[in-house]
Amino acid sequence: MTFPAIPARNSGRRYQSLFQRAWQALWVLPLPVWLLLFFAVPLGLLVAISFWSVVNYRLTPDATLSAWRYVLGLDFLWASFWRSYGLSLSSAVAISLLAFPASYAMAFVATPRQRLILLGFAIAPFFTSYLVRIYSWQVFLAEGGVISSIVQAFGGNGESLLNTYFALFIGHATLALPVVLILQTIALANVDRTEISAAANLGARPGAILFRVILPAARPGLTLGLLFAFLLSYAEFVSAAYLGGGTFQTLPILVTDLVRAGQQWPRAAVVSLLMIASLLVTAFVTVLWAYREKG
Amino acid sequence: MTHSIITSRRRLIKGGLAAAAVLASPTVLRAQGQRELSMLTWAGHADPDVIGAFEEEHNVRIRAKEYVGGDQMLAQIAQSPAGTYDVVLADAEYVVQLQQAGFIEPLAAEDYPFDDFFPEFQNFRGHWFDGEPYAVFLRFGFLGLSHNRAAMSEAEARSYRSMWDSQHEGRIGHFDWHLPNLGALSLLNGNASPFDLDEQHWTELTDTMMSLRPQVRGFYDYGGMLSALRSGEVAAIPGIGDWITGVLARDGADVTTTIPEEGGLQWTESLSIGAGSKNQDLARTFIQYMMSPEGQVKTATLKAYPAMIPTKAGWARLNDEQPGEAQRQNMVLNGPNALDEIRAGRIRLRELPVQQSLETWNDAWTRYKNA
Amino acid sequence: MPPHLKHSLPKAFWIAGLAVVFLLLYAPILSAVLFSFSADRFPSLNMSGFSTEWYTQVLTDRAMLEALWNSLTVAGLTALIATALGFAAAYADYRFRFFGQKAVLALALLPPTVPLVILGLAMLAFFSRIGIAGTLMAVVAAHVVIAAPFAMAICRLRLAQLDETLEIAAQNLGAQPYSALIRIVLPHTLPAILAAFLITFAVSFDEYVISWFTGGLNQTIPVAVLNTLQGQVDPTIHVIGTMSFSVTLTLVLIALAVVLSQSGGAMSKEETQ
Amino acid sequence: MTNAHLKLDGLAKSYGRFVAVEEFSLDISEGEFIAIMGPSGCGKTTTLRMLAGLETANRGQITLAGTRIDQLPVWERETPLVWQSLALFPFMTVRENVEFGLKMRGVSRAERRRRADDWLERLGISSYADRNVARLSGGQRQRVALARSLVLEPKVLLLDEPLSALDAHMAIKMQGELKKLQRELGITFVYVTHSHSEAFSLADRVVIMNAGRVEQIGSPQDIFLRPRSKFVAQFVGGISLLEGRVSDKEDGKRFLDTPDGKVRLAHGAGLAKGATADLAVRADRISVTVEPGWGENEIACTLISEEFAGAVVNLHLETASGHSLVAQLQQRDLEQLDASIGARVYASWHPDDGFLLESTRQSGSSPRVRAA
Repeated sequence: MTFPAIPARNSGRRYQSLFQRAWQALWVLPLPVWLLLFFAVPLGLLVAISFWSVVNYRLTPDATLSAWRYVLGLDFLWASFWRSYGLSLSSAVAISLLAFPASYAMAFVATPRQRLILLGFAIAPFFTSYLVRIYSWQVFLAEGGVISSIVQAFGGNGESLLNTYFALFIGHATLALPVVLILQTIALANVDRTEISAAANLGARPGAILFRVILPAARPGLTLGLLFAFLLSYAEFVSAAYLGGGTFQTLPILVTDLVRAGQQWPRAAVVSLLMIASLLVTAFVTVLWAYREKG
Repeated sequence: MTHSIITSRRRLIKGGLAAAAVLASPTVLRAQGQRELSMLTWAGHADPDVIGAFEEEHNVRIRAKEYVGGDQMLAQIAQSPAGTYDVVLADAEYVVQLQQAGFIEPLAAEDYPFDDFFPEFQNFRGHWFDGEPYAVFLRFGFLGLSHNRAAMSEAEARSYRSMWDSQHEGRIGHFDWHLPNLGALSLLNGNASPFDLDEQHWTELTDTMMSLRPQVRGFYDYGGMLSALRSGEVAAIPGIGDWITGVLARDGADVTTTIPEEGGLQWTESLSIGAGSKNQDLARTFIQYMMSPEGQVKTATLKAYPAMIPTKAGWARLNDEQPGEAQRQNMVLNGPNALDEIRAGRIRLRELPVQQSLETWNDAWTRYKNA
Repeated sequence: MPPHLKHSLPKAFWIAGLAVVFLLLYAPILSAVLFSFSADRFPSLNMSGFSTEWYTQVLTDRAMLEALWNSLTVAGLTALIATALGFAAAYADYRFRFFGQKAVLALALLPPTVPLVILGLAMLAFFSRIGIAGTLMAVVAAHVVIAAPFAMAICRLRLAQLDETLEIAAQNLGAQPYSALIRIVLPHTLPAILAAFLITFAVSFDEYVISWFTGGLNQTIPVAVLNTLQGQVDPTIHVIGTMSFSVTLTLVLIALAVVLSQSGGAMSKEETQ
Repeated sequence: MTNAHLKLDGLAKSYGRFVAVEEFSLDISEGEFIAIMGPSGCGKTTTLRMLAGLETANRGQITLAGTRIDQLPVWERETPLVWQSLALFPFMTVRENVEFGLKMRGVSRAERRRRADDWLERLGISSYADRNVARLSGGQRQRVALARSLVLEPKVLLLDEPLSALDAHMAIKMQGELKKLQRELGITFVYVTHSHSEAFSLADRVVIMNAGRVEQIGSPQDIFLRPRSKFVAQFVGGISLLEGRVSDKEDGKRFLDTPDGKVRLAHGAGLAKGATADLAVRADRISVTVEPGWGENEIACTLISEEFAGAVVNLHLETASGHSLVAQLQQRDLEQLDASIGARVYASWHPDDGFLLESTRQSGSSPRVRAA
């Protein structure tokens, strides 16, 4: 004999699941709702604006492809695109390479305590106005500035470094270096120490340990650092204008240029959408690659 | 500008206390029954030196939205609710665009001292529509060839042609805006009306521009031009004027602006009342203040960038109070002055292209930069 | 630490690396500090004298002080909201499996890819239509969009290190979900929450494009810097840079002191390995 | 069993198309020690989690002391769990960990402290009360986990492989303590493990699960001596299985035809001629000789390996058809056997020591076993 089944309290189960749903929704919903309201809607508006027209210098709702036709018909559009892409990609690679030895030192050489101190000081400049820092670089890079004076003292010609790729790179590095340092250091610090020891135990030389154990193990984090440096450099226009002297015609500069033709925001919107699309593709491919399983 | 340490320290402490007071009681400050006047303006015009006296006299608080480009200004006013901005300060070219888009109110001619204007400025082009003024001419300046004297002499600067000299290769800078650059080169091409070009002259102009491209160092904004010209990194910049070199000269840099033989351009900044403003009376009072001799002197000597002024009374007051500056800006009352240049026909107004669309000019400029 | 860990990269490399990186990070700041005391309007190597003129100018400029107040308000609110939203999203991703989970993550990571000039205009257009354009609240709403993803990423990384059974174990011992969250998840995530607050604060405090478009008459510090840079170049820019760096440095030093003084627990784990 | 204290009735759980637990019914009396065992992925932990409320059953119900509890959320069930990972709260001291559940139930501070200290004392860890749990040894942590659950004085304690993190020596010591505690407290224990020794030495009844199904429920002896299915026989180990067909009766005796020859069955009741059947023989009942002719059931084998297990030796044999057999010998007997690896030997047993697996008798029907 068994206990008679106690009738299921349906209301009880429903109450419980309602409570759980509400509790879950409390955590799941806030960010998406905020983003939908204050980001997705403006973004949708941006898409809409790309189909609007400009009448008497006034942005007017419309359904025309003229902005798309105009922008896609620009003969220098793709040159600008690839220049932008190439510049930010090379900056991202250079910044990652530049940051790596320092990240390595923070992850492997420094004690956790020293690492914390170094990271603290690496992040501190991030809080100081980016505009101010870019403006300050001019003093170093200009003719008669710090760097050219030093070069001159050693018998060089002391040319200004402004309006060169080097200046642009300095600007990108100013923006992205702290982020890359943090991501790389975390990635390296999380590499399993026993794997490294095992490799050393099996006779791997330092170089082999670096290239065959550490780099592959830290790949996702290192790639994310690269991606962030790329994202930041790609959308950057202050250092392109101030340090690059407007000589490097990148897409963000094209965006501001297009607006100057009498409120041509629809065209600027088209270029922006192209930028967003290319960034998304890049980010997607990079993330796939970063987390790709071997074999 | 160097102060003795003691006075500056005292001022610093005073400043610190003031800072603490403001930070501690921001709401108190706003609750003194003051009226507020909002202004959309180029940077520097809301400097306390300029508007402080007006604010005090009328117990009004001027809140300025400073913009860094006419197109941003238009976008800001277009996307903000009507009546957001009571006073709008804009370049004359943009007055036309503001009026066409319906962003500014018509003014009453009798409210402003147009009679006191030098005759050249009385019925200023692009400010009057159907006999009604939409903007009051506040200040102006000349655009020519600005140069670092160490790199390019005044004699050289008498022609825009010098920019093509091999010794200035990679040493020519540009202000990154198509209108003044194309205008200056149009003058070089000998176009009497530099912005009113038929197809053939327009093609010639773009050809001239393209031939200059190898000489170009960079395309700058305000701050960039200051440092580039000051350090001699660029020898010369066409289509700008005393609004850059005057600032640098005041600080002791060896730079100046020369109006070449081929002629120069005139830039103009004007004041308007924003469409739908709820403080039109106050806005009118403010514009009247800026047009008064006192306001005129203040705007002529604006810290951000100096300029010439259109009223006779303003000239008189400037000569009275700051003869040196009047001299420097060539606004002397007795004897040859800046107006002679206009009267001699060497100065043309910077304006919107007549036969081509604005976007055609902008495209040409973007193409030039990308070349 | 075993020697083979240290020397996979030659010593010269990482010493040079550290030197170059910190030089790059600090050169502009040192220059800002130096020229903030210059008597000259334009920075130049042969400075004509020392002056605190520019500090006086910044500290007595009412517009600047209001900008500072605005910036603190906006950055403070942004950091508060963005951290709360970011933590909620990170916790939701950590704790629950729900429909559209990947979509939410993708949506959160999208904002950094949109050029700010155009996002600023789109937001201004949108905010005007809902009637909040030109208010500080509009700036906060926009800043939360760009800052919250950072907060989410930081909190999520920290949560990944939390044994999932702990929270359920607490519930199993009778803790209500909110109670388990407060007693188990929050103490663990607290360092990340603080870090997220600081980072989002900094992101908002340094943003000028969106602030310019959506802030209307309410100017923030970076907008004031931008205006100075575009219309009235003088060393007040350096003064603002110096002042904000001093505050940051103080905060970083305090944070380091706090963390280092109680680094017995979490940090020692690695040291003993 | 009418006085079931904890009753699981038809519990089922699946994740999408994967069936974790197919149907689980079991009545547990008060103070009983139940061990659930099986290979990993068999559903034993899922069952435990359904008891604790960490998983919601798709079907079925759970009753504790006459009250239905399967609809209660985790935090309202009085079924504390001792986790495999222990799940001690790392940022709390030992005492704070132990007091946690009481605090959640609103017990006053003084009372909490008294009861926590009582249990810390009882488990011999009071000297660590103010220590951070991260700085304890495995055995100490284990005791904290137990104290944390027992301080709540639950009617049922759930344990999920609680000793798996301990070294063998400590695990055996804790086994003894656990059994003692359970006897003293009279609490029902539901204990999930994959260790035979833990299950057989601790439990009153053992539940063997496989692939979401219950294979057998019974006392340790029952399961050890009478595995009902091939799976249980193999899982329990030490049993040799021979597959074959039931042959004709000869002299009233039944035989099984295997590929390695004919062996006699003890009882032949209910077996039809030609039916397939699994014969099981326990290792300790098999004798190994070098010469044939020692027993009634005898199969020629090759000696594959010897495995020393303390006082006894397991001999692994292989028949001509490739079947494996295991024989357990005393050390002394091995010395007398005098056979080297690879030698030909003969395995034999008494017919009464072989038994047919229950599942073969029900061939055709589902092998599922329902608990009584």
